[in-house]
Amino acid sequence: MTPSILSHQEVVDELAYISASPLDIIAMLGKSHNPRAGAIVLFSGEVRNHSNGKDVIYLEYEAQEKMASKMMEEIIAEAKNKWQLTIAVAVHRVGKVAVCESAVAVITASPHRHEAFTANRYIIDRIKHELPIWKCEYFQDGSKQWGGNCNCHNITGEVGKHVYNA
Amino acid sequence: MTPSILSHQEVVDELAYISASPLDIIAMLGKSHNPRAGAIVLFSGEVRNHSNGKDVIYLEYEAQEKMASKMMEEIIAEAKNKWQLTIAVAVHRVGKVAVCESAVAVITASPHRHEAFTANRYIIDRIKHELPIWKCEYFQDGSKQWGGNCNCHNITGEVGKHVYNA
Amino acid sequence: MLILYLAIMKIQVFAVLKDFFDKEFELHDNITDASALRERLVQWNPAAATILSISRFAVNDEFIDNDFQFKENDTIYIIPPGSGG
Amino acid sequence: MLILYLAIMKIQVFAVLKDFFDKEFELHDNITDASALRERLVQWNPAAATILSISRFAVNDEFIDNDFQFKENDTIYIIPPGSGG
Repeated sequence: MTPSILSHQEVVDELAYISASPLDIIAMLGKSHNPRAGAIVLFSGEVRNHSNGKDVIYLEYEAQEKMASKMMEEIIAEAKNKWQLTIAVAVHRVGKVAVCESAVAVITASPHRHEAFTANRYIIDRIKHELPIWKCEYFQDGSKQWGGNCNCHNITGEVGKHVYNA
Repeated sequence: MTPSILSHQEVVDELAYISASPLDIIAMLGKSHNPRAGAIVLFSGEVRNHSNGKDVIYLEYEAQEKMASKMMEEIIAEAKNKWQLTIAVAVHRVGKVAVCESAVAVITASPHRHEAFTANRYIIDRIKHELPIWKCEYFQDGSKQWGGNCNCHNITGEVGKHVYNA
Repeated sequence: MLILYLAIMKIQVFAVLKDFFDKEFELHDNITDASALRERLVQWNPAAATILSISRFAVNDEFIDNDFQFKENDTIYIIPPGSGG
Repeated sequence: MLILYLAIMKIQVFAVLKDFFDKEFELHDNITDASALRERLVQWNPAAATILSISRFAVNDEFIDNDFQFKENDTIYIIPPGSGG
């Protein structure tokens, strides 16, 4: 393996918005310090053992990975610019994710806390509403269910238009 | 050392809202998983290398520790109850804190993300406005400055009454 | 004698749509835009009408409008509302 | 001959207040409430008037009101606005 391939690998790792292997939020947080950042916010969306009144064994996430990656990159760039973030990273799992594992993680950092909080919430809300990523819940009783698609179109009257809490 | 003293030590550690040693936010995050928690939010307030147009060497935090601990405990209990949090922990440093070190950390977890985000912001806002903890900035040029006391009384007309962004 | 030109479209569906259609299939049809494709798929499997009505279409990894004109050999992704996170 | 009873109050100040007063000191005075104590400290060091006007007082690790009546040997904490985090 030549050095140029190695450094390419590193670049790819930095840009890995969609991951088939477990998210190491500890390592992500460990890297997220910056002498200009006074506020760091980490969000981790983790798999619960209970959903729709049933016991969950695991989830399986599917994605249109190219589109999801590209949209994630755009959302992060927009947030970084809008709130002048020092750090903005996000990763979403695909494949089987066990209870208590992280399915999605977002880290934002900024000089003051308002921007880091607002941007983090903005990024995760857009990821959950807009990205072509879908979860399927597998239950103890042997059943499965494709998960809670967002119902924003009922409110906005237009598929692909979303409403957010924040 | 008897087993009973050891277990007392552990209890004290659990309740340590004010810490004279560096905050291990990695360890705090590592412990913050719960099969009922779908959303985990961590806030870390870290020391910046620049403040008021000057280069910062380090900060020093002073506290009325008994009051600060008690208020922290009450704020966390209130938030935990109000947003039905699965996890709510917070710790504030006292003493010298270096650039990039964490001065305060808050972790909240809940079944869904809105509660974890809102409660986390609520807890850190109250910590920053209300707790009897004070920072003193020490600058490269040899000067020092007691830090940005909150000016809420100018708006509310009453010392001890605060206004929050959230 | 009338000769119909039947274009080949590659279709890929995701998530719950796989309960209604094969994950990937080809359509030989004289359909030229997304609206017509949606109607064609509903005729094919009426049980998928609701989920198709709230799904979006994409070509070349970009969402397309209802009046987008397909080209020969386009791969069309049918994207139900997201449920990530 | 008039005999004034002078109570002993232990005072502890924090943060920027240490630039104006000793961190801990005793006051032998006939002051009985927080309002009077604040006025007494301003007389003593007028430069501290502003910070004292926005500081709160605490006894037994609880904030007190302006009309709180001190008892002999109370330790009074003078708490400027917080700047933690």
